[in-house]
Amino acid sequence: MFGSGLLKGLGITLRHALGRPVTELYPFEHKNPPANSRTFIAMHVNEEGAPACRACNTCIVGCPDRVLKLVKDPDDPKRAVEFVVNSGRCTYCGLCVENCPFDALYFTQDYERATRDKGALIYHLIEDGACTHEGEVDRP
Amino acid sequence: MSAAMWIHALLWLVGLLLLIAVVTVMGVWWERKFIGHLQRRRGPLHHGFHGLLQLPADMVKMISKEDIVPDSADPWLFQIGPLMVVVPAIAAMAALMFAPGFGLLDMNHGLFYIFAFQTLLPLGFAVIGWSCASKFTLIGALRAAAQLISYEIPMLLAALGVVVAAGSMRLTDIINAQAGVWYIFKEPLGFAIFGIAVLAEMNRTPFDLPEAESELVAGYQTEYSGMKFGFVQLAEYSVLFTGSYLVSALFLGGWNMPFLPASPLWLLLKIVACMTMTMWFRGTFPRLRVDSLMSLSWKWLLPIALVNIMAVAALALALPGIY
Amino acid sequence: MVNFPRKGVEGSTETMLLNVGPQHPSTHGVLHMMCEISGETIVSAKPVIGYLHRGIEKLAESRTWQQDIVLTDRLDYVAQFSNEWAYCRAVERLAGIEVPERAEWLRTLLVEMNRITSHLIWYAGVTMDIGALGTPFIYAWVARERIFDFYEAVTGARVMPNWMRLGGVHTDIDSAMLKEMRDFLERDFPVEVDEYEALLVGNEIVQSRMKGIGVFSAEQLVEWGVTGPALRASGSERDLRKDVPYGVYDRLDFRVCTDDVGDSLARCRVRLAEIRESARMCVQIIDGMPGGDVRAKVSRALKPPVGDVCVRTESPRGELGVLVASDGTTKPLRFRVRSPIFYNLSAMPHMLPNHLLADMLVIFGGIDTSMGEIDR
Amino acid sequence: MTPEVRAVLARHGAVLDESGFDPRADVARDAWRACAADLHATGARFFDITAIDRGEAVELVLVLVDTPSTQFTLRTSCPNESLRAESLAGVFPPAEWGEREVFDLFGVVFEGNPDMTRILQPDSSTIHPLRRSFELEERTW
Amino acid sequence: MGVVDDAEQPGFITTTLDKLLRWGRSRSMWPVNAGIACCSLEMMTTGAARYDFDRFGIMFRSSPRQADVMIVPGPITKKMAPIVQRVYNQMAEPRWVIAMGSCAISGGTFVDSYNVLPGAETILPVDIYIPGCPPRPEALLYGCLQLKKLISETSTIGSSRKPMYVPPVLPEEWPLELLGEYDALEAGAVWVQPERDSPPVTPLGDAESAPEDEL
Repeated sequence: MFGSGLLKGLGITLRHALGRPVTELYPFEHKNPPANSRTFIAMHVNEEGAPACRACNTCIVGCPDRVLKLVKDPDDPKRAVEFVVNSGRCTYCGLCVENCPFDALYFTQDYERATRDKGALIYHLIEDGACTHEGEVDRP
Repeated sequence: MSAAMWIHALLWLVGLLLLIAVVTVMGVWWERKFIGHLQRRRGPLHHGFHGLLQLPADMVKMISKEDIVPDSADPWLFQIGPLMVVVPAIAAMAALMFAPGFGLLDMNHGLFYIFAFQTLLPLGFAVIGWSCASKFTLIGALRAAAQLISYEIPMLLAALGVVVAAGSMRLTDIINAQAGVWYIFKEPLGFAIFGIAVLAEMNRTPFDLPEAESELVAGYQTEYSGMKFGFVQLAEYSVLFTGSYLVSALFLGGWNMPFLPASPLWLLLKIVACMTMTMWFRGTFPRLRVDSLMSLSWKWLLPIALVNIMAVAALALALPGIY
Repeated sequence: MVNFPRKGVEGSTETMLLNVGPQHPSTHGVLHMMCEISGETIVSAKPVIGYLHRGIEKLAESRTWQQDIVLTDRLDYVAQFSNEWAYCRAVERLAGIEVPERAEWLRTLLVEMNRITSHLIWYAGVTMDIGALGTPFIYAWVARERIFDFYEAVTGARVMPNWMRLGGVHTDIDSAMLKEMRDFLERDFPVEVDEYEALLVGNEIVQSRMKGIGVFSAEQLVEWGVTGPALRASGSERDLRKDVPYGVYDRLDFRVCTDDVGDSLARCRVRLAEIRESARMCVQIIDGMPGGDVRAKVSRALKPPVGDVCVRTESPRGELGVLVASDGTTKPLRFRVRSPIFYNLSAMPHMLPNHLLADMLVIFGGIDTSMGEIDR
Repeated sequence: MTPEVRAVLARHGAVLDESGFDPRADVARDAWRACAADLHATGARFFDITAIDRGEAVELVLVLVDTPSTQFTLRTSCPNESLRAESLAGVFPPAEWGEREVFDLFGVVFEGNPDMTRILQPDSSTIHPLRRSFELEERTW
Repeated sequence: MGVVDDAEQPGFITTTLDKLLRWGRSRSMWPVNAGIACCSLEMMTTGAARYDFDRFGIMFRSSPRQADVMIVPGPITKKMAPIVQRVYNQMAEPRWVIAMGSCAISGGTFVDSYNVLPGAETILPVDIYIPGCPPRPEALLYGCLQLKKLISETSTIGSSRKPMYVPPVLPEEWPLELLGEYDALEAGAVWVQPERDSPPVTPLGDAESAPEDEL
């Protein structure tokens, strides 16, 4: 019959209208992404509180977009004074975390980092020798 | 005109304008909410209780938007365009009767008056489309004009069937004549044709070619920003309200309900049901193509509408008591 | 386009140049179609591309072989796994790298699931074009979200997985996740696909809009360089998974979905059938998945031997060819992507004349463009 | 490779080399269009036309599919000083866009192509990026 | 008390009107439906059922005239720059720009390419930057909520608004067709860089941090 397809379509949409919506109320129900989800990177801290990075440049060379920047300690080539990641240009491919021989880098579960000025997207994971914690997140 | 008539008319005018404002605000909210749930999502939710404050926010924002007049547009027609659509839509509501004797003016040619103003709409759309001087609005306007004109004739003929049955064009007579059996059961064919034709008059899916999102960006309203866009939406929802009123008054028995005392509440329920039906169609059906739209009207609806009138007239003559 | 404006099709009205511009709700990205229309019928159409030309092929020449995989995701950003696999297969064949068994099975699984999500985006695009206000689009997205959660749990990112490596894959999938996805694909997903079919192919209005529109024979399409589901809808059996079996396709039993009518509705039926076929294949792959490691030892400073190779893969949109040339250094000499939609789109000026404006979107939806791969 | 393709290549004096992954045939530049037309006559399906910059010359590569499971490449090279070649647009319709892209990115002009303009870059662009002479400058650290 | 005393001490009516306008504008942000590349996928996903945009009154409008927010989801190439600029100029005035994804923020992985502009900031005054490649739908929603906060904090009195029309600011080596002030296309005119009267007002950041080095 001519209208059977149309009526079936209406039936489907009505069944969904009366069914339960699948919306997740994001800002009020905050769900963390799965464990190995590639979001923003951060630096581990080894047992005596110093950053776990050994300034071996593997991640700097391995990064396809040259997004990481490392400043070595002049007198101790095994220690990094400054480690900068420009997450405004990073493509979150995860090669740095994968290539690091000392597993110093890891992925935080945090993705709420929209900002009003571009400068805030340059994160100094190591600042003059010490690990900086990730910025706190202001809920809207 | 006596003073009482003036006051009555003025009060009803303010009442009608308020009615349109409420219809538009609640209509847009209910449409976004209903189509949201149709699509398994929640629709406006966080601003006000279940999004009720969403529409006032849209209104405030639209009022304060910049009013752009493109250089290549014809300034005068561009400004008048939305008015030429809103004025007929609102004027057509003057003849609506919500209860026996409860209405602005119970004209004995009420139906004729409503259809007279509905025929002005294609002119308004054509003016909007032509004055914006953009290709998309031009195509949208010509489509709107062609569609409205070609679907008016089946609508009139189907309504003629009802007028023949009720014997008068006064809305209260038509509705009172349906106290026993509604005309939907006496003239099912007429109801089908009238429903399809009114759907096309209101530019609702599956006939919403004038504002075809996918082909013509936004159809004839492409160039409108801010309050002009608000006006066009106001006109769209008042035409939707008038269309739903006509379907519920002519075929669904207006304010009388079987086994229950007659009251304007039933009329309101039927109007809301008809509007929800159009939203249900809008959420489900795709859009017709232009030539199949035209062929549906001229080759299918028109002949069947003529057959319907002949049948109704013949039945009215043959067995006088049936209507 | 040369002597414009010309007389209309029947010589009645002058033609009008309508720019279905780069920013348009239904051009699936930044495609600019210059149509010359007379009234509503299209006299001639000329696609203008290049609005998303990021120069990926030049960028790939300044990165090592391993780092280029990040770029391949961004080629056809809707069918990411098949781009990665095409590139990996080309370089592995050039460098003679042996891929472990389980990696081949995992790759085939993720590419077939990617075919489902890619066809669901095509489905959303087509229903939006014919005006269904996005209801089928949003239903398709519910199933797609379910598969995207699986991608994120396995590869770490939803849209840009960067999961394949030269010589295998980055992470393994544990059996619990596989089991859960198998149940979804075997039980709930076919029910959803029946719904999609009812909303699109079953609907009379859609049939009136698509039946008999854009009918092209297989020979014509081959002549114009069209490949993939658009060609299979005209009766041709060309499917690289059967012609040049790679991965584990020779160990799976699946049929090539074809249709012999060749109009736009047939193209829709073929793609919906391919969604079902891919779901069935995924279930077979998960059942037959062997154990073993997932990645062969390949040094990051890989230096393939001098020479070049062109490898063809079946992407959801057609035959995706990757030509990789190496001059013995750690950086590729040439990385050429033969995009199936680039040549499908080149057939549009032959397909569109004397159809209506509304038909343009229906025919256009038939070849399912995604601009990332056309502009590279 | 099917025997007819082999015969056509032999007739046009193409140097056949089957040692690589796929058989490749090098043909002189002036026999490029005639050989392609004959190959088209034998039923070989057009797959892709592209170019590789070998430093002193740009090598044109035409990838054709003779049987569904096998493919072969027809190659010719244009020295840097005269980047010209005959267009295959008449023989293979999709080649028109392929050649426009090779012109856009390499600068090889194809005579006989109906619309020899840039396809990917804006028309106002003056560079041919995929040539080795064009260096990408690294803008940031 | 009057409606507009002067910009410094706005009267009672002006402040409440200002609060009402800010409330209205922040509650109904209509983005223009302009998908450029992979980030437009995540923009569509945010519009779909699971992370519904419509909950916050964010509804996609296909015509730039009726839109307030322009989300730039992808890299802006040389050929696309005049189109994006034109769409921005066609939008009605209280309008904002969200740079979504690394490509729109800074050119992302294609920043060295010969055909990609280093970020949407070169041709548009950007308000909110959403990092990610592509950012998750929740991150886009979080960015939109940040924009909502920005709008409700931006006073509509006084001249803190951005310039009406943003003249093209591209270096000469990318000659582009010059488009008219709004959208009349003057074919053939080659673009000559006019002096910018004033650099676009840097967006209201909480910390006016100077960008350390070339980004």
